[in-house]
Amino acid sequence: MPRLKIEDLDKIADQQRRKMTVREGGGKAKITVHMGTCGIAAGARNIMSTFLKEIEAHNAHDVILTTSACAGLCSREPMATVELAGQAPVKYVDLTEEKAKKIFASHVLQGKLVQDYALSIGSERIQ
Amino acid sequence: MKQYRLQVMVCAGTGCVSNHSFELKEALDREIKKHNLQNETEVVYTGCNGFCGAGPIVVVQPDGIFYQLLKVTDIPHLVEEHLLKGRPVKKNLYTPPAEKTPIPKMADIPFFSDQTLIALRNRGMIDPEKIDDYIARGGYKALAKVLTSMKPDEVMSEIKASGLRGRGGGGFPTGVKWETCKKAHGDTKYVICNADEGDPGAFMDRSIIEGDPHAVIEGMIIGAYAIENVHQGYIYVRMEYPLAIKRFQIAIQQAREYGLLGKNIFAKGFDFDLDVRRGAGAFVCGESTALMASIEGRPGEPRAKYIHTVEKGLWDCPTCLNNVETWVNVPQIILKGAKWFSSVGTGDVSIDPWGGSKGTKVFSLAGKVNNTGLVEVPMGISLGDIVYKIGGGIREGKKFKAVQTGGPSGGFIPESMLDIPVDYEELTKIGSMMGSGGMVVCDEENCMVDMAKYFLKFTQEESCGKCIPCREGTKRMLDILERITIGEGTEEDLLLLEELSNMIVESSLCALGGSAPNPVLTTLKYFREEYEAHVKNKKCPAKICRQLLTYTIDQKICLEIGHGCGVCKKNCPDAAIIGERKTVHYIDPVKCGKCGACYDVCNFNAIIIE
Amino acid sequence: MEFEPKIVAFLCNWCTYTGADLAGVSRLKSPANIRVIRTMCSGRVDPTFVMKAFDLGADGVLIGGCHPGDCHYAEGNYKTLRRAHMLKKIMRKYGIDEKRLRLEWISAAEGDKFQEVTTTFTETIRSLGPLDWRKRIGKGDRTEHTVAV
Amino acid sequence: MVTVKIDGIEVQVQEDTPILKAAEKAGIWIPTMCHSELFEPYGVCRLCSVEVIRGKRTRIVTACNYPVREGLTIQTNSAKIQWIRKIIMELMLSRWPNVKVVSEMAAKLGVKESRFPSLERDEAEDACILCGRCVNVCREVVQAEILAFAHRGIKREVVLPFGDQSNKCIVCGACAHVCPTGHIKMVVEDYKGKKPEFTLGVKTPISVPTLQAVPRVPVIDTESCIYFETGGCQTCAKVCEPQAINYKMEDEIVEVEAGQVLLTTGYDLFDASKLAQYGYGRLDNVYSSLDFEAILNSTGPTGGKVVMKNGNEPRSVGILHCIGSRDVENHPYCSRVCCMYALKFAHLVHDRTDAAIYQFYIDMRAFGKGYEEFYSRLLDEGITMIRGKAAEVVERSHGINGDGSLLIRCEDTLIGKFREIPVDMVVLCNAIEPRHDIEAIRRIFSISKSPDGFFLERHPKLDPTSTMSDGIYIAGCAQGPKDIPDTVAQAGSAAARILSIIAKGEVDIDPIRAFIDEKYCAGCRMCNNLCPYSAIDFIDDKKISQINDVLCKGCGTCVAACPASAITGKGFSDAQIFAELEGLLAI
Repeated sequence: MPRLKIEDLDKIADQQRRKMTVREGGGKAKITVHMGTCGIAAGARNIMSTFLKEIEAHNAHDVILTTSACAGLCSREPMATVELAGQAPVKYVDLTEEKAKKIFASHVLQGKLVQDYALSIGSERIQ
Repeated sequence: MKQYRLQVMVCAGTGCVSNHSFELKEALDREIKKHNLQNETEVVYTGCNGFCGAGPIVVVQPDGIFYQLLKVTDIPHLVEEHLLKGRPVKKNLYTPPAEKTPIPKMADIPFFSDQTLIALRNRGMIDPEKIDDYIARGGYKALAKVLTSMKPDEVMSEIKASGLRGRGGGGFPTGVKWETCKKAHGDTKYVICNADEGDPGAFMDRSIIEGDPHAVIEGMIIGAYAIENVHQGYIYVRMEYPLAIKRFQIAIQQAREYGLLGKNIFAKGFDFDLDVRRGAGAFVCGESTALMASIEGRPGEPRAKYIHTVEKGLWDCPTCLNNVETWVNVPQIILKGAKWFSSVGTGDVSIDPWGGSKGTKVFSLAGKVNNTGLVEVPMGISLGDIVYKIGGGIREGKKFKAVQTGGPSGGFIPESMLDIPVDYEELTKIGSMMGSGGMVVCDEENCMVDMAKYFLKFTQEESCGKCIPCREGTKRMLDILERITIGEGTEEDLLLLEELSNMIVESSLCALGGSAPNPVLTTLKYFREEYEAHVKNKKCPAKICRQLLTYTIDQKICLEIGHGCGVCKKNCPDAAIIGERKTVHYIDPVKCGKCGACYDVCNFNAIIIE
Repeated sequence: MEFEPKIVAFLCNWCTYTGADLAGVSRLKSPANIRVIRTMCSGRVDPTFVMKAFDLGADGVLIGGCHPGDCHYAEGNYKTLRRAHMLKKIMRKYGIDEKRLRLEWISAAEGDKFQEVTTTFTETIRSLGPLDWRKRIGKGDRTEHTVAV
Repeated sequence: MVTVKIDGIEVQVQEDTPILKAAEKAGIWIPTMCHSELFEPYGVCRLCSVEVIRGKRTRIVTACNYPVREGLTIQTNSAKIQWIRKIIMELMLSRWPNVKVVSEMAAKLGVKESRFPSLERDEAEDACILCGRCVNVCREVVQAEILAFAHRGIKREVVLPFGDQSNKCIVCGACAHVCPTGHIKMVVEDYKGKKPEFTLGVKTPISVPTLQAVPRVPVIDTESCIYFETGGCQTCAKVCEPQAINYKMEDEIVEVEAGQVLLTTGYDLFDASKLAQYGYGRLDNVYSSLDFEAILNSTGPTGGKVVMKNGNEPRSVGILHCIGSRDVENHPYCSRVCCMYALKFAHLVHDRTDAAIYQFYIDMRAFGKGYEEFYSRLLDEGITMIRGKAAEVVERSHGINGDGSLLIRCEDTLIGKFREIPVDMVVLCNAIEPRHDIEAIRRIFSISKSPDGFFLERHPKLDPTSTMSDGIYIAGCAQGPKDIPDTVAQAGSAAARILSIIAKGEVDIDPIRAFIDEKYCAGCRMCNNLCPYSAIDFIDDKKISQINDVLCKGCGTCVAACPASAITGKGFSDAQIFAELEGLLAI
């Protein structure tokens, strides 16, 4: 291993950032793929891998990808919720790999909501 | 670089390891592969999470789902449900006592949410065996800052201004200590990290080392830089902490490979290296002079400190010794500034370094509380908050009696003083001390005489035996306590105990002896009536001191429910139980050896203890 | 008249000569056949001296020196030892029985040894008979040893 | 210098002086138990606790190691201090009630008995009170680090490595010396397998080897001195005011150029243990003459008292003559001095004790002036003289296990009877024998030994002090056994001989030199290597060899070797020798 220079500290931190973002729970955006039995049957797994590939491709360290159970709207699966920091979550439905890519490029990275695929803004709260 | 969707953080602190967390990881890896999740899930070891009572602990990120008390058999279900399907497994979540719904997220559990993390900021976040993880969390940035933009004096004044005080127990202002060491004559100086944590029930140092060893190393490098003429440091770890020693050795190796230890650190012309020294586990070796003697290879015995170790310490060279927790605070103070640090805590340290307690303190919470484990709280928080909020109150809804702080050198604090803030001076004032941070909670079922005897027995056994007051005095104190607990104590004994305690405090060679009577003195002060009950009435109100109890048989239950079954008679080793089968049994109080066997075997709860 | 051998003894000044003196002081009787010549060191004994002595009518020659390692002149006696070997060869060539030359180490403290050596040597020579080397050379009889052997 | 106030008395002392010393200066007594001037203060007994007042702060510190600073006020005997000391003494009394130093100190501090019953009570009068003095002296002074504390707390004890006698222990006895209770004791045993030269008591490493020596300077025995074992101690250097102690001083070889040497190397005493029948080295109370001299010496181990190993005065003493001398198996010669010193012994024993004295002699040789008279006087004193060499000395077998007394068996030749004489003590008159290294010395000076092994004089009658080597003289027992008057006479004579040559200012040398006749020298250089003194050099210019007259000793080796007969030995020329031969053989 080489001796570190001071600027190397930032490089290492950068490389490790994604991991840390996942652990620290911060991050710019959070994508939740709903993966109940219904979701998986409808192809949620593919959607999830697509998002994961996109994250890697864009080196998007501050995007958290997570899964959840069935969102209740089984007919519109596969579904995903995108939540930008400080904004209300947006639910997308009837996803395909292309749609997922588009959502990632537009909503996650640029902050522009993709109206066409969106179901609703906001989410239910459990008391 | 590979990106994972999920991070499964397996706690690898000693507590969880002894509860099979290594096996958990193996099972996790196996199951993840089975479900073909290995490309999106990473299983990581972390340092201690502090909530050791709930171990083994696994936290699933990014959501921070906190699993407790896991078994290997729980893993297949957990992987399938949570990792694959995204549904947290309820039965393994934490449920607060007296509630029914579990709290899935770690951050929502009061044990964690009420803590303020400075020393433990990386806990559960990094793999302690990976230096890159530490750097990713801002590690070694403070060192870079110090070496590029700060003069040693500036570092010193920053530490002084922060009001950081020794976390090992004494609470000596760290900045003042560093400055004295810097001013001491000598071309060779040393820094030492005291990781010889010996208080029974205290494990914060171990936890920090196991979870974040690089933070200690970084703190020590900064300290060495500030004090100047320091090129060698030692970390004194007790042999009972093999994992801590291993983590330190790995961390030192990694830091050396990165050039963060050794010659010419960051090409700034500063040399410093570290070595681990293992202690053989004598409690007294936590005392600075004894510790240094031990490093030098001599018997670990303290010496008079009229000439301080900062002037003549290791090999008679000026030596700056600080506790693990103290060192860990240093990088954070440098990074975030003295003001940020001193904004937490009590008092004002801008004029008098002893004027207040700043920052946070890690306590290991043990005893009769619901949540036992490691907690980091801001200075100034009340003892009550620690016991009730973080600790979750007393187990089984029993009544609080006292909290013992500061380990065997500390004292017992009664309920009336629960609103006392955690502050060096405040605790000392009431006869206890901050100590290294042990905190044992006693409930109504604890006999205070017995508790005092327990702690005194520990110090008496751990006394090095060098000076007469500690060697002879503590043994005589223990003799008296022994007499009291078996009902042979007299009222004169109490006075004698008090006198002897005070004399030991005044005349012992080192702080171990000087503080050994504290548990006795505080219980005598706050719980004197319990002592008097033992001495005058020959009764133990908490029903702990066996020799003071009387065993009788409830005749009604014995005859009517048990029909004089005679099990007790068969099991009595002293043949003290009289009575034929199917008749009432009696206990002969003269013969009764008070062993309690009858109580244990009686199926009808007919034995009454008073 | 019984044959009385004439024996020439070259004695080193420091050891044997003094030893002889000690023998005298100690009242140890030595045969009168011994005629002593003092040399500073046995190493001074030139082989010609020995041959000359035989030539002049001596029946035997005794060289007395210090014990090896004890030489007053460090190593003169070693030279003597070498020369004695050589001398014996020459004597054989000339037909003289080599028993007629005897080299002995006698220290200053060994008066008794001096007595013993001189006595036994005299007896040896007596048994060998007169040498009369000059006469024999005159007669052309140069082979005493062949007669003797 | 700083000023401190101790119990109201102001004293001026150096800064950092321990309070204990400052108090001493002020004439104030502070009790101590573990303290010793020998090593750094240990500070464990806490008896020297005092109150130190500095500004508003009052602290309790130990006086032995607390360094004073300007303006300190010290209370050494306040009520609080008295209270602490009393409880310390109570704690000690409860554990070691019968140790003298403890009970005495307790009495001094007004403690009669302890209020603390103790399970660890040790009734022994010489119990170890764990003061650590032995451990500290072993570590700091002796630097052998043999003794150490083991175990913790109340189980603490002083131990040897692995609880066993260590071969690293140099048996210096420092621990026993500092032990305040007598718990550590010295047992006299053979040390490292070496038999002590005089098994008569303890001798310190620093001593004046011979009391009559001039100058009377003490020396350090490097074999027993702690410093030379471990590098520690150095107490002598600390206490020697003129700083005369020099550890670096080594045996050195001093080269002195001298024209003349007087050898007075003395004698060795015959080792009587070779004669097992006399029991020397095996039986207690069998002494050599030199041992007995030491006993008689008023500065010796017994202070001049004639006592046995058990400290009792002997009831009878046997003095055995001719041990190793007049003995064909060992030394045939007579050691000359024994008869007279044996009589002296008898006289002194008679003088100092009531013991019966027996002399076992072959012949009484009272040959000197006044000696015979002394012998007669001794006979009058009632000394029993038994003519006959003692055959053996045995332990008396009767009595319970023998009482250590001895039995001398001999034949009394005057009455022709075998006798057994019971005695308590036997003195052997060992033979005087040549020094063990006499052979080496002899070779250095090219001189001889006589058959008895002593140096040989040039002439036994005419020149008993000089030797065969010019300028080398001998005197005293190096030449042969003799008593003091004879030695003095011989040494005086030798000194006179030496002085006569010095006074003359020049040395006559024998004109016996070799000379090379240049005419005949062929320059073969045979002689060059032959010369034991390298006195012959080849002269390149002349192509001949030349003899250096000063170096030449005249041995003539070269003369004999020169093939050209170019070398002449002056005084021993070929011509001279031939002439001698002719003269000798003429008849």
